[in-house]
Amino acid sequence: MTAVTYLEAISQAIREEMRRDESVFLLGEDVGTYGGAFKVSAGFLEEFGPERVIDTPMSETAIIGSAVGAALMGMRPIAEMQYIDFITCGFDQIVNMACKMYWRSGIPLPLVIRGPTGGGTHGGPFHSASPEAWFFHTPGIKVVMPATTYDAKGLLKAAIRDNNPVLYLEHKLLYRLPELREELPAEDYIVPLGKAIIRRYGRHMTILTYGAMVHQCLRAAEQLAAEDGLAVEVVDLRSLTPLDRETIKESVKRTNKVLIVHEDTLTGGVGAELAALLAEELFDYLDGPIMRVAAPDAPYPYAPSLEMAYLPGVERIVAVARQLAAY
Amino acid sequence: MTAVTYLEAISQAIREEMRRDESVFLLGEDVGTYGGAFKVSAGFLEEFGPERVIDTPMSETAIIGSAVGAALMGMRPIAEMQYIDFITCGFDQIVNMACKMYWRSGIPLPLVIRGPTGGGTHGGPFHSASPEAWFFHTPGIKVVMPATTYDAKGLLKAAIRDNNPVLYLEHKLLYRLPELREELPAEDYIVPLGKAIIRRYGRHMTILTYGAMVHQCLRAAEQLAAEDGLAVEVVDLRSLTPLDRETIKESVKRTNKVLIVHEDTLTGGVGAELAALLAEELFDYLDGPIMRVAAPDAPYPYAPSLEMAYLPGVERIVAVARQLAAY
Amino acid sequence: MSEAERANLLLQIYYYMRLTRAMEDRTRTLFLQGRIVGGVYTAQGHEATTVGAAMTLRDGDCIVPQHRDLGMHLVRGVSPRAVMCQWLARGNAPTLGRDGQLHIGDMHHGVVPMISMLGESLPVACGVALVMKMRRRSTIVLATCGDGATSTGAFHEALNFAAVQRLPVVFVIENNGYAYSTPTSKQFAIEQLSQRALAYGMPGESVDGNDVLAVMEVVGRAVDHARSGQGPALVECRTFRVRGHSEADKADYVPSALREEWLARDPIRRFEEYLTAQGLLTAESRREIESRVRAVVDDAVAFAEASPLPDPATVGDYVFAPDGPIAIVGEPGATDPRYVNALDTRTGRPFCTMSQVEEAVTRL
Amino acid sequence: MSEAERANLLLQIYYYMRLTRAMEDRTRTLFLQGRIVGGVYTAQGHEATTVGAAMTLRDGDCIVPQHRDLGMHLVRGVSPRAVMCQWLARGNAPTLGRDGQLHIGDMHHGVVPMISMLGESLPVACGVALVMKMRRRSTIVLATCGDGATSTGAFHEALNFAAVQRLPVVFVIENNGYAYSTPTSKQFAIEQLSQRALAYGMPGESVDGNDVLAVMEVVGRAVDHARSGQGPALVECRTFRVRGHSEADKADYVPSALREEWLARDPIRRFEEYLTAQGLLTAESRREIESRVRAVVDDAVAFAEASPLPDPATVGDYVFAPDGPIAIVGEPGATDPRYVNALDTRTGRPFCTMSQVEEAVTRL
Ligand SMILES: Cc1ncc(C[n+]2csc(CCOP(=O)(O)OP(=O)(O)O)c2C)c(N)n1
Ligand SMILES: Cc1ncc(C[n+]2csc(CCOP(=O)(O)OP(=O)(O)O)c2C)c(N)n1
Ligand SMILES: [Mg+2]
Ligand SMILES: [Mg+2]
Repeated sequence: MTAVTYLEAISQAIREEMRRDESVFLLGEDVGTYGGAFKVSAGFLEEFGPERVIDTPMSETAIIGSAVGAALMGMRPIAEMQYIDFITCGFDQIVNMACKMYWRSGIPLPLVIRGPTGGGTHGGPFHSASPEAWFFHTPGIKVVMPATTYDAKGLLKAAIRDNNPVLYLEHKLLYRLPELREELPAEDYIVPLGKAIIRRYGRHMTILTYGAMVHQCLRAAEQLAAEDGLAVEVVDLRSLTPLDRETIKESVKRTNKVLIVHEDTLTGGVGAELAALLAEELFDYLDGPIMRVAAPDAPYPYAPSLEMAYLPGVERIVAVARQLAAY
Repeated sequence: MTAVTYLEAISQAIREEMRRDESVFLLGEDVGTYGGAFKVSAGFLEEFGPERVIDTPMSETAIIGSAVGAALMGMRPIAEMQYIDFITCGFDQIVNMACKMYWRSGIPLPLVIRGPTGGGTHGGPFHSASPEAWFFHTPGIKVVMPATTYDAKGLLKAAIRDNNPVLYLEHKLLYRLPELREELPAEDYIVPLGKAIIRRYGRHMTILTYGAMVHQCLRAAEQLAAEDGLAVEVVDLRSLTPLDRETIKESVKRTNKVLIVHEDTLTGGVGAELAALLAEELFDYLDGPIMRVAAPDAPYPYAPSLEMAYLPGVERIVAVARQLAAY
Repeated sequence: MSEAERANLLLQIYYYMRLTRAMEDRTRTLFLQGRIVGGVYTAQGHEATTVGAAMTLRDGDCIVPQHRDLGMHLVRGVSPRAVMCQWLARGNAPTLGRDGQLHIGDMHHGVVPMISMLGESLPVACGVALVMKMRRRSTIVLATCGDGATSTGAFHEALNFAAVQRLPVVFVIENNGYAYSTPTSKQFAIEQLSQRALAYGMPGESVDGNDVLAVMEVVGRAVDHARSGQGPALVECRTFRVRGHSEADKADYVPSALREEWLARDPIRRFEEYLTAQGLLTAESRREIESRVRAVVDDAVAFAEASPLPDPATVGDYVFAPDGPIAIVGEPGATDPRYVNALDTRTGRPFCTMSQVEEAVTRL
Repeated sequence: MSEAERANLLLQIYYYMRLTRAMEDRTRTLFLQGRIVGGVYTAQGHEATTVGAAMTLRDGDCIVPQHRDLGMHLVRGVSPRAVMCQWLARGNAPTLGRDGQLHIGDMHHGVVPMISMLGESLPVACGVALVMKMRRRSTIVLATCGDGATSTGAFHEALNFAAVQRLPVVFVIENNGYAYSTPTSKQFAIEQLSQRALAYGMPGESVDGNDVLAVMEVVGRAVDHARSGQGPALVECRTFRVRGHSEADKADYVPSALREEWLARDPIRRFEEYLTAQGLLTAESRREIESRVRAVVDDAVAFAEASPLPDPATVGDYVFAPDGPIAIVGEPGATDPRYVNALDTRTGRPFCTMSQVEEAVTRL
């Protein structure tokens, strides 16, 4: 068995689910002949034919709307956004049509919307989106964001098998990262939605994070251990909705200090809710302010020099963690 | 001079700005002949003619997009969403076209998007939206939400004169509320964007709120004063972006306890950011957990019995405030 | 079809048109009495279009109706009781009081629930049709929208996608002259909305939407086209909204001569005259139908009024569907209760938009 | 126009076509050298369409270009230096390094900055045209999109709104056979995209997009129509994307015979042959133009490479525009520096997309 990339894990998850279940199919721009802008579905058209791997016109509303219609019929469509940024062109279908369907009608909507998220790839303001906060705030859709190759596959399989709309956000910076190559189990597995994982244990503080930032935080934790003797716990949320409040709270009860890190912009981001949750429910356990590291409240910039300054990095995480530790 | 309603204040603001400045114009569905679904622009067509009061087809993307184009030309368009719920159909124009324009190009975009927001009017899941959190999280757009008749006029005038996209959220429950009738100054005035106001002073706790909930909170504060002898301070944020962090922090420094109330759903709402801000910057001042009262994480329901249970009301606010006071 | 069968069919059509009108008249009364809160949309004058279009369908077909399509719901077997429970926001309404109006559906009976964002149902119709095509069915989807909704981006994306994929879907535009207060002259710059078909490469026809037999013929042709695997078709039914946009709208922006003109073309009266002239409708059969209609409406209202209000304690519930297997709708065994989409898992009971539970009262 | 004027004009067109090609060739080299990061879109084969369409415009007109419209930018006076600063993401680029590619604009020179969401510029074009109509100007807007973008809801809403409002806007579709890897057969089910005009009640024509004079004639006709106050018009320019979608795309999904066929119709070579046959282009004038083109491109690249990178300390800046008066663009005095939109308030300097600052080098 060979170690595969994060991207291959995604590809495997879809392929295996399509083999396992005839109700699973894929639609989106350039997913067929081309195999997807990032080649996630390379070879799928040949294997599954044009009815299960559908090249659509450039019509995000039609893509998501058709997926909703198919899900109403009991199929399990996977709608690809070529870049997740374009999800804004199908926004109404998600927040008004899909998110409220089961609640209103009792008809389940087993539907996955997925696409490449995040920055670090010089994509500029329209190809680097972290759209999770909009949907995290919208009841009726699950939101997941894998940080590892194992999770990429397991969470996607769980998303496909879920009976609700799931927004599956894959981080394009991780797609082919050599360090993320992993040997995956030969047997079928899922990573359940709604379960965080502690990537590193420590008693001095908890870092709550998700997506590509998990790796920055782990690096920061190592540096803090080596240089400051700090034992930093790193919690990878994996799912934003449902949010694993238990794991979060248990960790903070042990460490009593919290740093929240995300790539998305600060104000009104997912980190705000994490802080609010803890400031409300764990007030007595907190031995210091709840700190956040996130992108500034500005659109995502193109020039590499700006991009570097925009993205939270190890240096900033370490600096803020030191402040918090010293509190 | 007679006391006018919240709705009339909105109407006055637009009319006066259109008289004052030929670059101001209004477009949207049924704003002309009909005078708007809620009659905000009744009589405007007669006064300003069809080129400045434009009845559009049912095309939210074209409405907002055209407003962007006109703003690029230096006009000050006001785009009406018939109900703010339909803003989801023009979402991309706002978050990608409008919000990033000045930042990318240096071209200012003096543009107001406004519409009836909120619940309590039996509008059901598609006519009761509180969409502020999506835009609060999106850099490049200001977001305001008046709670009083005076502010409705003053904030709208400030929004129209602002050189940026402004989302002006009028609460339709307040439109014709007799208690909100107010005599307005004869002279021109604005309420500056980004300034909160303390509606009621008190030293035992701060309630942070905005929109129609201001009135629920004031009623709760009165009850808490009468029944519990508690002096509750009520801060009406008025603007969400820019957020008046100063006023918020000064109040909390004095009261040391915070309750946040909004009509929008809880998770990832504006209240989360308020809590996060305080948990980070005012940790030492807090004498108790930061509590939140908001709608449950579910879509907005239609049946009056459900609607009553869904909306935060005086009873719940009082109950939570008592818990907090007793902490 | 034999003479007798034809006579029967025509009377059935007449019954549904009358039932639709009567249900809406009663709904209006309930609204005026303050017993329905929120917006009430009715469709006096649309009955030939809604009933006629729906009469062209078969078992397994699916409708994707909009806010004025009560006639379609009724023809396709949606229960008048369910409709009245919905209007009165009862706890046993199809949406359990979560949503209002005709925002109801049930896939096992081929009805897709609409949302208020008009136009947005059309891409969903494509998805349903896509599955029919994948599963090699000979069923079709009938999706409607108003003249107003043709201006939405969703309309365009749906019609284009349906054409490219040759989906079995018929798009029916109910052009009733206005979108709220906005006349068609402020909505589009073409004569007939069926011309939109030219932009997609599908057949398009316009028809007098107040002539039920003409509607059946033209929509029927489009349905045959779609059913035969040749892809989508577009039909514009030209009718008129003779009342306000909602029951709260006096609609004084509509020139009264125009309204009068269309009132004179009332589709039910026209069909009555036709049936009478053909000797198919007698004073007696008319009385009989009227009393049946009244019984159904009375029953529906009584049932709804006796129904419980939603339980406020459930206000945070039903946001997510439970785990478990999902059936492909329309396949054998799809209503086996082990499937999460076989029964309404919110209540554990069958989906309640359909009339078989009350067959005796409501079916012909 | 005199013979000499005509000859001059034709050589000017030729110059712009060559300049466009040469700028893109150089851009590709920079990309291959790793000096441009992110996606690079070029438009070999589009030059007759982009240059020809833009040549029909006058002062005060406005373009709303998309990602392959470098030719339009250049004809309308956008500076090659600005373009190269943009590609190289310099701190003095029109977007100050915030955005890449041709996402640049300057309203005082009639260029609306695009975003990546294709189709979404078209409603914006309507807004610009609306202002021209309100201000009783005889100027027009030329807005473009690809075949792919015609499938977006924004396309539909914009064309319909323009038609209803009779806006002075010309929509040019650059049908280059593909949207990324998706051939037109998977995008729409009609023969010619100009048929879309029938759905809106505006004139529509298709033209050979590789024949610059034909493009000028047909787009010119549409521009005249719009300028005369008769409302919008649609033109489909039929061309081909002979390279990949981006420079990172090998495009092996394009049948090579098809690509060869279109390569043989290269618009620049065709125009060269025409000019040569007409005796307007000699070996000498061609050399002269080539050296001018090369000088401009060299200058632009040198200028850009010598330009500073954006200052990382500014990463949170420029999210909101400052207070102050705003001028209506195109009115007398609109560039008075007291207006917030007269100068680029991010830098306090004039907007930097336009070439007057470097006239000597770049203008004919
Ligand atoms: C996307 C969207 N925008 C705005 C509205 C508000 N609205 C409700 S009904 C209506 C007019 C609908 O006109 P039409 O489609 O012709 O249907 P009709 O009511 O005439 O049957 C409008 C603008 C809406 N429902 N959906
Ligand atoms: C709304 C939207 N969806 C998806 C994309 C991703 N995308 C970038 S270019 C492209 C194809 C564009 O095709 P076309 O409009 O024909 O322009 P061309 O590149 O052929 O000139 C796609 C799908 C996008 N830019 N915008
Ligand atoms: Mg209508
Ligand atoms: Mg193309």
